[in-house]
Amino acid sequence: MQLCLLSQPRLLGSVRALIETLAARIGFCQRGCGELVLAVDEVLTNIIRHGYEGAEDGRIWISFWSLQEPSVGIRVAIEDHQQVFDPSEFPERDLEEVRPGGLGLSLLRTLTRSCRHEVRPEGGMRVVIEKFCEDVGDSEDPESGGESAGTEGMHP
Amino acid sequence: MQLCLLSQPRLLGSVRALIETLAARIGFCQRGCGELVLAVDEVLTNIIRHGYEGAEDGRIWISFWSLQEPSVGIRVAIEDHQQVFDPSEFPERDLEEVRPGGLGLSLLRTLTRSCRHEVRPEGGMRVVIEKFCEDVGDSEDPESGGESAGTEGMHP
Amino acid sequence: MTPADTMTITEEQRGSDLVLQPIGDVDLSRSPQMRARLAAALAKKPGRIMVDLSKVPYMDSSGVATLVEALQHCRKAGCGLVLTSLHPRVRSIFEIAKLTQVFEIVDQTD
Amino acid sequence: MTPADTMTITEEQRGSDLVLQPIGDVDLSRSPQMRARLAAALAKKPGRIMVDLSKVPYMDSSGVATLVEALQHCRKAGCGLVLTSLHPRVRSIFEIAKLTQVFEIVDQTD
Ligand SMILES: Nc1ncnc2c1ncn2[C@@H]1O[C@H](COP(=O)(O)OP(=O)(O)O)[C@@H](O)[C@H]1O
Ligand SMILES: Nc1ncnc2c1ncn2[C@@H]1O[C@H](COP(=O)(O)OP(=O)(O)O)[C@@H](O)[C@H]1O
Repeated sequence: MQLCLLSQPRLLGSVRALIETLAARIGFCQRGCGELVLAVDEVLTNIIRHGYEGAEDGRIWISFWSLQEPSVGIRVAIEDHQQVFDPSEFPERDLEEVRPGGLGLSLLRTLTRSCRHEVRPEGGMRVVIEKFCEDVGDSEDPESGGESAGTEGMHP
Repeated sequence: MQLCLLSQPRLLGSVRALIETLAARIGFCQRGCGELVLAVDEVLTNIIRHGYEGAEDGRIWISFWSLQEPSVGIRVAIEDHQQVFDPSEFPERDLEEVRPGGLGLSLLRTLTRSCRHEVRPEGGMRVVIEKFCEDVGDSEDPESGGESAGTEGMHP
Repeated sequence: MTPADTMTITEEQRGSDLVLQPIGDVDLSRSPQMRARLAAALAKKPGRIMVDLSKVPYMDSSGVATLVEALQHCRKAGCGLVLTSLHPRVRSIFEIAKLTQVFEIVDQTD
Repeated sequence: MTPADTMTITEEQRGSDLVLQPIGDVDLSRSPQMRARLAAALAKKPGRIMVDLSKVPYMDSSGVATLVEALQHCRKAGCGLVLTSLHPRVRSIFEIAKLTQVFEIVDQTD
């Protein structure tokens, strides 16, 4: 499954609703769904604020793959054609320091099993996130309603 | 905004979640959101069942535009590359007749201001739906939570 | 992980009635399963089949078609079919399809 | 139709406290508005600003940053800032960001 959207903050809510449902279907518990939603939201927020610097006509592509190996999870790739930046210039935020901002990349790293920033050959950046159901360390019940069914082969 | 997905029934729930949130943001009341969601679902269900005949590797593209003219609403285009069919061969269902099936196209026509089936030059079909907030004839409160904000220029 | 597209449908005997309660949206990914469960329920020859829809926030025409088909089978078998506790969205699709008179629809399981 | 990205934030005076209640998700489309309302609230020089988050099911780092900034302004102005009734999802982002000790967080508005 792939979603293409413009760099508009007002579209974030719809993207979250889509990802929440996809994650629940794959088998993520409620907490896992929430963490995935937040991780992707943080990537999008950074692209809109820093990548496209608030311009509302930048394009963003989000692609989803369900994973069975090494366990059940999801891979999300978020692509843009903004200028390139190097996230290693922004190391782990010192969480003892109280200041607004600088939270997004830390959250992203904490909420995912892996997250990788790469330069797209065609220009722009690609952020690839992986998260697995078993990563979520709580015993909370999965969504009720039999929503925890598989979603193999979501990729278009 | 554009969504590309495979012809898999299990993805319908995520598409519904996306459309529901988009419609609420544009300003549809709860009932209008529900009607739009159902209309698009019926188009997708027909494409999956009849167009791709249950094959799960067919592609479907859904594009959204918010409308300001003649009033606030949404246009949704749903495209596939299935074989072509002529919906005029399936006229209004006789609703007095009780039989399973044959409901989808009637619902689609009832739930939208306009719905048009066209052949894509590149092969396959395109269904274009338009629905306006004011079409929904109830006085129900719009979604709470200030979700009824505009979503101009959603188109990628 | 549960297999893809599985929906929970609980079943409870109440006197001679059989109460089925599907949980979750009934769309194309779920209606085949509801169809199978309704057929299995009918095979048990209950007095009536009550379908409690209180946990079905959404249904599309594939779900409605499944219920229409079940109604036809029930009528042939002399078994009642009652739909209970419809969400407003689900009720409205029955209204549009002019099926509220065809089905016995009640507000609650008693 | 309300203008794009507008969120409802109710405001109520309780003694010397000012209670702000934002309604809906606080993300990049909403945090600028919350920021403006927090600044306006502080300008009224209340004893404390209570931010009732019971109607905020979701917040991202832009919302948290807005609250951190407000906390800094409040401290300078000698005004208290209290967050109440956090949803579990919202609480967990404060936990990950190690901000639960920094903010005064209480379960309910009293
Ligand atoms: N997509 C992006 N494009 C350009 N720069 C980025 C991007 N994402 C993050 N950055 C840079 O990394 C910094 C840290 O990001 P983050 O941790 O999310 O905090 P914040 O966005 O609040 O500054 C940003 O300030 C910005 O300079
Ligand atoms: N996307 C499609 N591709 C091919 N045929 C279609 C498509 N949509 C509808 N049809 C045809 O129109 C008929 C009526 O559709 P509908 O009213 O949705 O009822 P049902 O799907 O239950 O038969 C279908 O049986 C099918 O023959």
